[in-house]
Amino acid sequence: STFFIAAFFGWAMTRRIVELRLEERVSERTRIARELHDTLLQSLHGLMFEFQAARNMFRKRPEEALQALDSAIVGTERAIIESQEAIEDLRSTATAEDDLAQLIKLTGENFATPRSEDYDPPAFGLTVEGQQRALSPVIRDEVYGIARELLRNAFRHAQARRIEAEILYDEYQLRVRVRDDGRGMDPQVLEQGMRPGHWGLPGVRERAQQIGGKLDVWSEAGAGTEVQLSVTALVAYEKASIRSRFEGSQGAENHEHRS
Amino acid sequence: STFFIAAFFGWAMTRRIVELRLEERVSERTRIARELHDTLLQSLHGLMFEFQAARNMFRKRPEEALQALDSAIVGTERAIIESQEAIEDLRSTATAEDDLAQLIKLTGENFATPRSEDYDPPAFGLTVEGQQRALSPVIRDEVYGIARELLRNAFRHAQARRIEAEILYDEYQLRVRVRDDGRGMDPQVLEQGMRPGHWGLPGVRERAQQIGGKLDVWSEAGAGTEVQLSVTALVAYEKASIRSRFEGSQGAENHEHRS
Amino acid sequence: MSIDPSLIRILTVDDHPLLRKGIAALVNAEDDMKLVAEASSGEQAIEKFRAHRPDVTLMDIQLPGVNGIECIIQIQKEFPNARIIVLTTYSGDVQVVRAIKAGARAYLLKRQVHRELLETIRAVHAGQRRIPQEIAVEL
Ligand SMILES: Nc1ncnc2c1ncn2[C@@H]1O[C@H](COP(=O)(O)OP(=O)(O)OP(=O)(O)O)[C@@H](O)[C@H]1O
Ligand SMILES: Nc1ncnc2c1ncn2[C@@H]1O[C@H](COP(=O)(O)OP(=O)(O)OP(=O)(O)O)[C@@H](O)[C@H]1O
Ligand SMILES: [K+]
Ligand SMILES: [Mg+2]
Ligand SMILES: [Mg+2]
Ligand SMILES: [Mg+2]
Repeated sequence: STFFIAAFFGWAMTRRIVELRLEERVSERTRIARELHDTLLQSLHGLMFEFQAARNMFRKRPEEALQALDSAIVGTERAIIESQEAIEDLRSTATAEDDLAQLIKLTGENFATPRSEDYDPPAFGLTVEGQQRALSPVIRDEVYGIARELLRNAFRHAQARRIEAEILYDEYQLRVRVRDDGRGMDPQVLEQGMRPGHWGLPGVRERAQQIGGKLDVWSEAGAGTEVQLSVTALVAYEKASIRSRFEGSQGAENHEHRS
Repeated sequence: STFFIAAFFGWAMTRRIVELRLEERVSERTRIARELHDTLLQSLHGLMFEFQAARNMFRKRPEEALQALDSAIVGTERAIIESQEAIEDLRSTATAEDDLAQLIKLTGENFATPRSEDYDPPAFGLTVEGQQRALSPVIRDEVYGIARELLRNAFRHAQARRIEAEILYDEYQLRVRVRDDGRGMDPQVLEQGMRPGHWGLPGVRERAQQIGGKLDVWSEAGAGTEVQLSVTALVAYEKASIRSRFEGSQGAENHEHRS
Repeated sequence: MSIDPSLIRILTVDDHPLLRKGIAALVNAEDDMKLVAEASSGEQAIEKFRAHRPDVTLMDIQLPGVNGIECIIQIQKEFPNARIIVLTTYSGDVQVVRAIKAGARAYLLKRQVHRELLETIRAVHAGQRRIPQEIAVEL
């Protein structure tokens, strides 16, 4: 019967571990599901409307119908490429080589590109301070995920003239800041930490929590918003970059970059 | 120095836990990539062909073009509903009620339905052996995902006359087999386990690995292909179905089905 | 070039460009309708409404910034005769009830839009409401 108890406990533990892992999967799943929802599904809807338009004009205005059909086919091709890219992206997270600064820069510049004549987007700038360190890839992804949402929010909601991102590599912490000179966050949202039904900020907090990071939000009506993420060096930087601290290196210099 | 050791160990543990959780999230991304590949992307490809067909017939055979367009629009509606359901599923794991046999049967029959006059699809059959047990919902989803891709591949690539699926519920394992009497897998693909740029088979292997399942592939030129998935009972069957083993039940019978 | 006064003049509000493009194609294919403006956020919707005074507005509930509901409330306050149709992705969206309370005249699931939008636009333009039974009961 000892055997049975052991077997039972072993099984219960295994089960609990499996459950924990599943919880983790579920939260990641929900997050990605939201992103997919926002993009692919809406594209599919839009394409269907276009095909329906072609169908409606088919008899009376065949030339226009043909044009609508062609444009929808091109749209579908693009949607296929986009979803193939989404698949590649999902598969190759944690293997991508791009560095954090590069990712943030591209994202900010993309948001700052004018899309239509009647909308003049805010200017964007990135500064990097301290000696750049290799980030562990998963940390890079999470930090980038946070920065991307903060930038998206600043471009969408702040009505700012200028939006800035800052990356600070220091010995004890990695810090990333996103700030704008816009109208400031709605005080109620600031207090509650979220706007009901909107998942950007809760997502930011979840990501920060996942990597044991600290978030500080500062915002004032008419003066703008600044959010800072700090992640301790031990978690943020690649193992190799940390080990040097246990190997008697005294200075702040980073030996790995030479080897 | 005791303090330092403790701090170091504490940190090492925390780091390991964070890493485990992150690994899990990374693999979840891969999982979602698989879902996308298996659902939305396949639909988009299919729709594309239909719309393109409508476009090609537009001038010369307008009536047929109109029919193709209508059928493609209905197909898009279905794809939208499917991807909404997929997203809902991602949001709430384990809510579907359908059982594995039913899901596999519908999928196989769907693939075996003739789509055009000049293509006569292979016949499909499903057999179920052993006393059916309740599967844990996540397992059901993963096993179904595997079977679906294997069936799709058999219908697409095997040039078979007949395709069969088999589900075996036994006391120690759940087994699922998909076999065809077609031309067999390209030996190079068989050896490498994948065709570069194609993600169906890698997805199948990953799903199997996630649930600790075992995959056996057998294939011979001109004779066909068979793939078997085995999942141990402890993982595959619902808690209640397993606990009976600790409660002194001797026979292979499953008491839960009575209560 | 002056616009034919018998045309139903339409504003679409949605943050997704392909969706707006699809609706534009549907609406412009009709002889009795014209798309006069598009907006991709709540703030922009209010601006465009003031500038164009559309006969019918198609409004996505999920919008960045000022969301669809707040946007309907503001527009209705300023223009009590505004005729707004709300669009939503999921059935059972609790926000739909709030949108109708805020003054929306009709509601459509995005997956019904291609079949029912044009008829719904005409009905709402003619002064009707299109509110499903389940929701009417809740009000
Ligand atoms: N930089 C900012 N300036 C002003 N307001 C902001 C800023 N960032 C966020 N907000 C406010 O906080 C709210 C919540 O942000 P959150 O990212 O959670 O949702 P969202 O951006 O509205 O929608 P989504 O779910 O698509 O991200 C926003 O709706 C906005 O009102
Ligand atoms: N039952 C089968 N009979 C013959 N060949 C097969 C069979 N199943 C798979 N194959 C071969 O294995 C290859 C890889 O399969 P895989 O599912 O990974 O990719 P695919 O089906 O070509 O594309 P997709 O990425 O859309 O799934 C196929 O291209 C095909 O050549
Ligand atoms: K028109
Ligand atoms: Mg946001
Ligand atoms: Mg395949
Ligand atoms: Mg939207």
